[in-house]
Amino acid sequence: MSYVILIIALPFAAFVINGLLSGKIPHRFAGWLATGAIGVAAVLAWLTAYSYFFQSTSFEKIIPFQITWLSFTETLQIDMGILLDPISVMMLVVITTVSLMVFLYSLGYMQGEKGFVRYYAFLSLFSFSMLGLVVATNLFQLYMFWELVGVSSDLLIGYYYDKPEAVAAAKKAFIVTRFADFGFLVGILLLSYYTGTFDFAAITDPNHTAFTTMTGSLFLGLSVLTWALMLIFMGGAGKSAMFPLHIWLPDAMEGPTPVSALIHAATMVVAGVFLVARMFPVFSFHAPEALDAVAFIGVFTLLFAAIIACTQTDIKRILAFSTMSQIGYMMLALGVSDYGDQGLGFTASMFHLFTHAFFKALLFLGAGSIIHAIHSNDIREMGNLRKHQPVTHIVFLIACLAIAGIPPFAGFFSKDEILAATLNSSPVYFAIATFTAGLTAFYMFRLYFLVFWNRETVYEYKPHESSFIMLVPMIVLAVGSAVAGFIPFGKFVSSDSQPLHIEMNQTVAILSIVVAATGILIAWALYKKESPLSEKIASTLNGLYRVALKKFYIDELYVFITKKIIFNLISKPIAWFDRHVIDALMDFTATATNKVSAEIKGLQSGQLQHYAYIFLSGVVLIVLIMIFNYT
Amino acid sequence: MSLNELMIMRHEWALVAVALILLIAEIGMNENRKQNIKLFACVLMTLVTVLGFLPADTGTVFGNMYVTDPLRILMKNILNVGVLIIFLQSFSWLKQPNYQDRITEFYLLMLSSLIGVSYMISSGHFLMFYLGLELTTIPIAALAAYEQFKSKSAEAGIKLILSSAFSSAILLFGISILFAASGNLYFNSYESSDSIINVLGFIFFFSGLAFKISIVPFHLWTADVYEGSPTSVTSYLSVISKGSAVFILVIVLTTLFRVIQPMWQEVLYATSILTMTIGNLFAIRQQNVKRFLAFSSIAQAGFIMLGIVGGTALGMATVIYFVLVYVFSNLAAFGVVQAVEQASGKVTVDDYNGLYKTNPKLSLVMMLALFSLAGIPPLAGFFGKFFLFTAVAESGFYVLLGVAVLNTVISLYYYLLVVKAMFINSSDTPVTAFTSDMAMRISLVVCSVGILVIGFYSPVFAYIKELCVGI
Amino acid sequence: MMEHVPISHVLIVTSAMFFIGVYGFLTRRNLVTMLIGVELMLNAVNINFVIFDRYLYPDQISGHFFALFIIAIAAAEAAVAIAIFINLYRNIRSIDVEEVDKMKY
Amino acid sequence: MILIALIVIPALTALAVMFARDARQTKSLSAVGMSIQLILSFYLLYIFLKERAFGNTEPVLFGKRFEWYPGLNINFDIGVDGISVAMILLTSIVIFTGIFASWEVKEQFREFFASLIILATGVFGFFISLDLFVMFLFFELAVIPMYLLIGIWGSGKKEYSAMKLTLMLMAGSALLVVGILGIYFHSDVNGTHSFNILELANQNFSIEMQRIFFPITFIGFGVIGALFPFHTWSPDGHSSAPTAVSMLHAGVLMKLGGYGCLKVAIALMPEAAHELSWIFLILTSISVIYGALGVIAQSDLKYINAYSSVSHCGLVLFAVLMLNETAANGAVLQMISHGLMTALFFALIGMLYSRTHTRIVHEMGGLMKVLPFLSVCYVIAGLASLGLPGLSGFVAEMTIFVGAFQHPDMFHRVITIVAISSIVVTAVYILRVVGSLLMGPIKNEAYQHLEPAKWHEKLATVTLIVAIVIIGIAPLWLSDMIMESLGAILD
Repeated sequence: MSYVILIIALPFAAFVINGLLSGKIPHRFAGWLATGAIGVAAVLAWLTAYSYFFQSTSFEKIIPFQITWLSFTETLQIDMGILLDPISVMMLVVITTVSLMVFLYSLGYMQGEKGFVRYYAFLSLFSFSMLGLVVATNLFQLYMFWELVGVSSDLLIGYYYDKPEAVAAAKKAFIVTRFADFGFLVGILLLSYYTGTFDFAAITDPNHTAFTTMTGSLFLGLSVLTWALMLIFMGGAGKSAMFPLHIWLPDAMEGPTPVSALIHAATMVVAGVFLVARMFPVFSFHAPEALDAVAFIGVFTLLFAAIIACTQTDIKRILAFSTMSQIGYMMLALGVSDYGDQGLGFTASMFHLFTHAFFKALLFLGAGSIIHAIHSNDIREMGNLRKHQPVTHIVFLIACLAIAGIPPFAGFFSKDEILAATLNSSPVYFAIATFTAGLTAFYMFRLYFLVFWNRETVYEYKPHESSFIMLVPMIVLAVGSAVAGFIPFGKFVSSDSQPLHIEMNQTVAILSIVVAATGILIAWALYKKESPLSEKIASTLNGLYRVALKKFYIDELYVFITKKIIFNLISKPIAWFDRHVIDALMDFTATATNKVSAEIKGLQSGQLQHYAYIFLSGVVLIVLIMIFNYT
Repeated sequence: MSLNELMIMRHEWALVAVALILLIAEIGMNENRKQNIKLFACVLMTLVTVLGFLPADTGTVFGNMYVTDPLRILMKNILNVGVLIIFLQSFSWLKQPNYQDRITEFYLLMLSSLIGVSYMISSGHFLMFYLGLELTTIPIAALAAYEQFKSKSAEAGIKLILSSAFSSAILLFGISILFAASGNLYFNSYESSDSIINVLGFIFFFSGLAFKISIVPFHLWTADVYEGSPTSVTSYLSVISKGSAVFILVIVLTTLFRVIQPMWQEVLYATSILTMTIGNLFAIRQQNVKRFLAFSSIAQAGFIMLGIVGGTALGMATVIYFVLVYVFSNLAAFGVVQAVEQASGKVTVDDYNGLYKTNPKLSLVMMLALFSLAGIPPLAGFFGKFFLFTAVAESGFYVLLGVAVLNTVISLYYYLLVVKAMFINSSDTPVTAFTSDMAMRISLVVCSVGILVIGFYSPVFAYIKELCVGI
Repeated sequence: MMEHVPISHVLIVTSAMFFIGVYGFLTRRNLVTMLIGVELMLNAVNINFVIFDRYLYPDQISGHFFALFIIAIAAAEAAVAIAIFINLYRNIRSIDVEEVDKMKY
Repeated sequence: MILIALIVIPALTALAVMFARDARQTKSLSAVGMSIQLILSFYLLYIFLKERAFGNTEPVLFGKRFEWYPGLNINFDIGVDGISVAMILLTSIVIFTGIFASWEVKEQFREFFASLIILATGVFGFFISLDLFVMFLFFELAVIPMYLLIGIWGSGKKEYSAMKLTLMLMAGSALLVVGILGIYFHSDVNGTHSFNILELANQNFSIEMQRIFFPITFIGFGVIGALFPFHTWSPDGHSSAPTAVSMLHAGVLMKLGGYGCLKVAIALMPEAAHELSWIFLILTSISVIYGALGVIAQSDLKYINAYSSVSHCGLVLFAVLMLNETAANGAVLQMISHGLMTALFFALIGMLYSRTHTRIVHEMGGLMKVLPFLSVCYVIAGLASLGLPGLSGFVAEMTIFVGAFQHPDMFHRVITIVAISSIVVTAVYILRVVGSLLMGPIKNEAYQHLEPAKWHEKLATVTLIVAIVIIGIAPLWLSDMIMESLGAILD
């Protein structure tokens, strides 16, 4: 299976070529080069998946390639390698496929942009990093690609670098995730300190002896291992935009829309989920508290984001919050999951990750198609677009149905499994998750109706259907969104790599369909036609509405902390302190010397007799000292 | 007196001969050709210097009153070279019409003083020492007042002659006490003891000598005299007379007063700290370059003390090595000062602003000299200073070492001020570009080569160290 | 006759002389008087040398010699000093030591 | 022989430059000299690795001894281990690029290039010497030209900065004198004292002696390594210095501190290092955090980079004090990595300044549009600085953090976490600068017509970037080369 390395190498090669020759090669060539590279990678990824899942009987961890990249000590070393196991193979497929779609789509979407080559270079870099991340054989390799993913996504968010909002968004995204990664890194170090290795093979082995030590020593009531895992999860939460590290995601929508589809829907944001899944055995066996934390954060975020999504008016931001919410589901599923036979949550989470990638990417691409057509993000400026963009309309509807959880679309199956898994573990979480399913349906269809139905708006540009090259990927993804749910996922992906048989929980399924339908109906009632009802509801819930509209003022809180506290109360004082205390102290030694020098100048009075007097005093003084000392 | 004895005293004889020849030449020479006497003097001095380096017997003359050995010969040779350089540097100064008819006077007085220095170095008896000392000082006092139309010159002369008279009175008082203590004034058979009377005598004696080296608190005359005297005389004072006094102090301390070593160590410890610090503190705020160099040379004296404090052979070797380096460095600095003064009459640090733009070579020499004085590698001063520190550390005086290294930082500050003036500052009225005479250039080249080479050429130090093993 | 005078008496005299000389040097404003102060100090030393020779080491004469040399050198010194005084006087029309302070600090 | 050549070539170049006819000749002489030096350094690397590959496990290779002052047992001892080779490479790259970065120096060009190369000579000498005396000699030789370089060709309050920098560094070297002599006189090698660090390494100095001289030596080297609170020369000095000098100073000279701390202070006095490391660890972690936080409030590009250097160099000393091989390896890697990227930074700042005539961040903006090449380079430097994988900074920082965190003592691990938190702050300030400097709309209309990067500027920046990327992508050879030498030092 050594061709797997090509999956990773090809996008990298595309990045290097496009990056170095940016400005010297024609746009079309660069675009097709990158697309071709990722296309081949996608084919190889599917091949890999085929041979991994269908040609071998057991899903062992395979390492077809590994080199030592940097060695810290005898045992602690960073390897660069490729680890194939069910989740990584699944991720390979998801990433390459969605990437390919986005690459294709971008050929149309980004046509004529000045930085076209740069765009494809960054996009290739991103794909490379993301692929490297999922096949990492050890925690540190994962961390490295994790960082690369962060940076490349940032470069893409800040693609329109002359737009201050885009720059600010990139900055914010980087800093927030960086902060999370700080936790991640400390977590890695803690873990490696005890286990003496970064290797997944060792640290995901529940029988590793170090874990006994780590669970044994407590810190603030939790075991060291729990701390380590929570810190690692902090990194995951940052990338996956879990509350309270989510604030960068809505802003990140400043990037080009295909970028959002790739990064902020299908791939990067689920890296956190992937990370927890990767470390799942340790979580499950040795740190249930950490897993509880994952579940709690997941469930909180899914509700929180969904509420905000209901109030937003920017099409991409709505999708961003919906992404947060959906990732919350995945986290929740992981958090409530057990290992082995009881590992429904794990499988559900991965399944949802898989399906979500399709329909969310589709939603974003659809949004992109709309934005491309009308040059605006604001849903209040849209309406009745189904007439202008029939294809987009259809695929968007499919995606909406999928995310709302309407059978037979993909989202239904995966979400249903999640709900079932949650029910097994915590009724409260189940209730929240189910309610949010309804909320999801509501806000998605609010979006859908506002954009494609509702009133006819006067458009500055005549909306038109997107070009063929943009439609193809959307259609492909729509097909995926429609049918992906029928994959017997438990057979392939499970917490212990043993096939897991999953029975559909009828009660849960019906409940979720009912809830989703209710949500859709409410949206239909409110937004199908232009009606004052929604305004009224908003004003009745004035307080909550405003708070939700302002995203619960979390952004303001961050600004307060960074600007007011860190900048004004720490940095500025430090800068001042450095100049006026430390430096002044150094300068003081110089000025003091000068001062003393000026003070004692009277000694050299020019008076001969004065000199002689001092001379004599010197003699007498020495004599006195001698007499005093030696008698 | 046998020929052998004559050869033993060859430095002194040669100098006396030169002085006499010059005197005769002065009498016999045509008024219009007086200028040639400078060249003549330099040639003779060169001969004397070369003669000094020739191998010759060592031994004692005058019943142990006069002693010579390789170390002393080396010291004399170093000082001879120094004087030769001073002679070369004084050419343009002596060209001035005011001094037209007094040129020989300058040489005669300076040679007399040098003869005194030689005798002082070779003295084996307190009387010889005293005679040498006075012979060193008195002509120089006259020379300090050489510029008869400048009141500053007269002031310098007065301050020098009276201070030195005062200090030699105290020194003599010390010698008389020492005489009372032992009844013997020969260096080689002097029996020292740690009796109080002996210590008392030592302190008086030491302060008289310290006056010559400009050790704080006996240094106050230094700056005034350096500033007022003609630059050549200042060079002489700062290098030759200081160097010789240092040398004799080394000899006296390590031989005569070995018994009371703990006591004089204490004295030197304290005074060297005082000297370095006070010298530096005063040097910081000087505007007049000569005065500035005066305080710098006081600080240097403090550094020299470092080598003596330990009382070890290594320490003595480092002191002599340092003096050698110091001769070249300081004379280079004074040479530049002299050249600038003669060309433009400017003597303040501010006047040096922008000197590099107009006179790059001169500025480079000055920078070399100052960096060497500051102890910056790879110049000789670095080695000199580092070895002094080595000597201090050898004796375990780490606190003293700490004070000393901090003082090098302060000293670097003011040396850099001058460098800054020359290289960085700009001036509306810089010293105009000029060409010094050949003699000055030769002297500066010699000094620069000395500064650059002595450090790298380690046999110099090895030789000195070997000579110092005895003491 | 000398034998009846104990050495301490003589030493008291010479010490007194020495310090009177010092006092003179330190306080008199006239340069010439200051020079006289120095001479007084030197003379004290001279007497010291002679006395030590006579009382402590009667078998040698180095003290006497020393005294002789000091007298000679003192004369030379005085000559040079006075020459410089005259030079100063020509320049500033004064031989007051307190006016000899053009160079300071 | 090659080692001798490493100091002779720059010395000769400096000399030749002084006699150059015109600016053109000056520059080409310097460039040729430093190119030879660069090639020589790579050749050194090659033969070093070859020797090692053939199983030569001597701690120091190509050692040569020339007796110098036999009376004091001072010898011109030279030789290199992996660390020195790495540092020599760094130095030759930085000086090579420094020459090209200062291509536009018009005023007193001969003196400028000569001083610059003399400075480099000092640095090369420092890295190859095995004798403390010689090492110290070269150390001071490297420091002093700085005064003139900043004082004459600098900008802003250059005289003040130059004086402050020189005096503080010299005060540090003054402490070194005490330290070196203390070590010397407490050593006993076959009955004599020794300056040779290889011989000294086998000495068992008493703990009392170490307690006194370890702090002195460490602080002595620490001053030039920007140890808090002795770092204040750095912001002023760097901001006033001309481009190439900042490059060389921050890039190489500050590394003398870390190198010295490791190879002299710690290697020779390990017991005291163990005992007293906590004090210095606190100081260095203050450097790391405080420097980084200090940057945020700065608005002058050079100040920003200077404080960031304080932070990064603080990390070097921090790692050195962890006293284990991994962390020390990280320290050396960090020296190299920081050397390269800070040189790149300063080069770029100089290039930007020569066009915009300001270094205040908020007065610029949107430069990416008009100066794409330089801006991209700046972004790469920034990414290296904040530790992006694939660039050298990541390798270095991670090695440090992993190494430091392996320390068995709880205190050390906690303080490591404190140091790690600097990566967040670093990200903040780097992005802040990149954001407002390069991104966004163009603030000043006059910047619409800035001159694009010239060939020599491109050469300088590309050389540095290539080095950064190579280390970032394939660090193993370097890390192994350093690691092999560390065993002998930290044993």
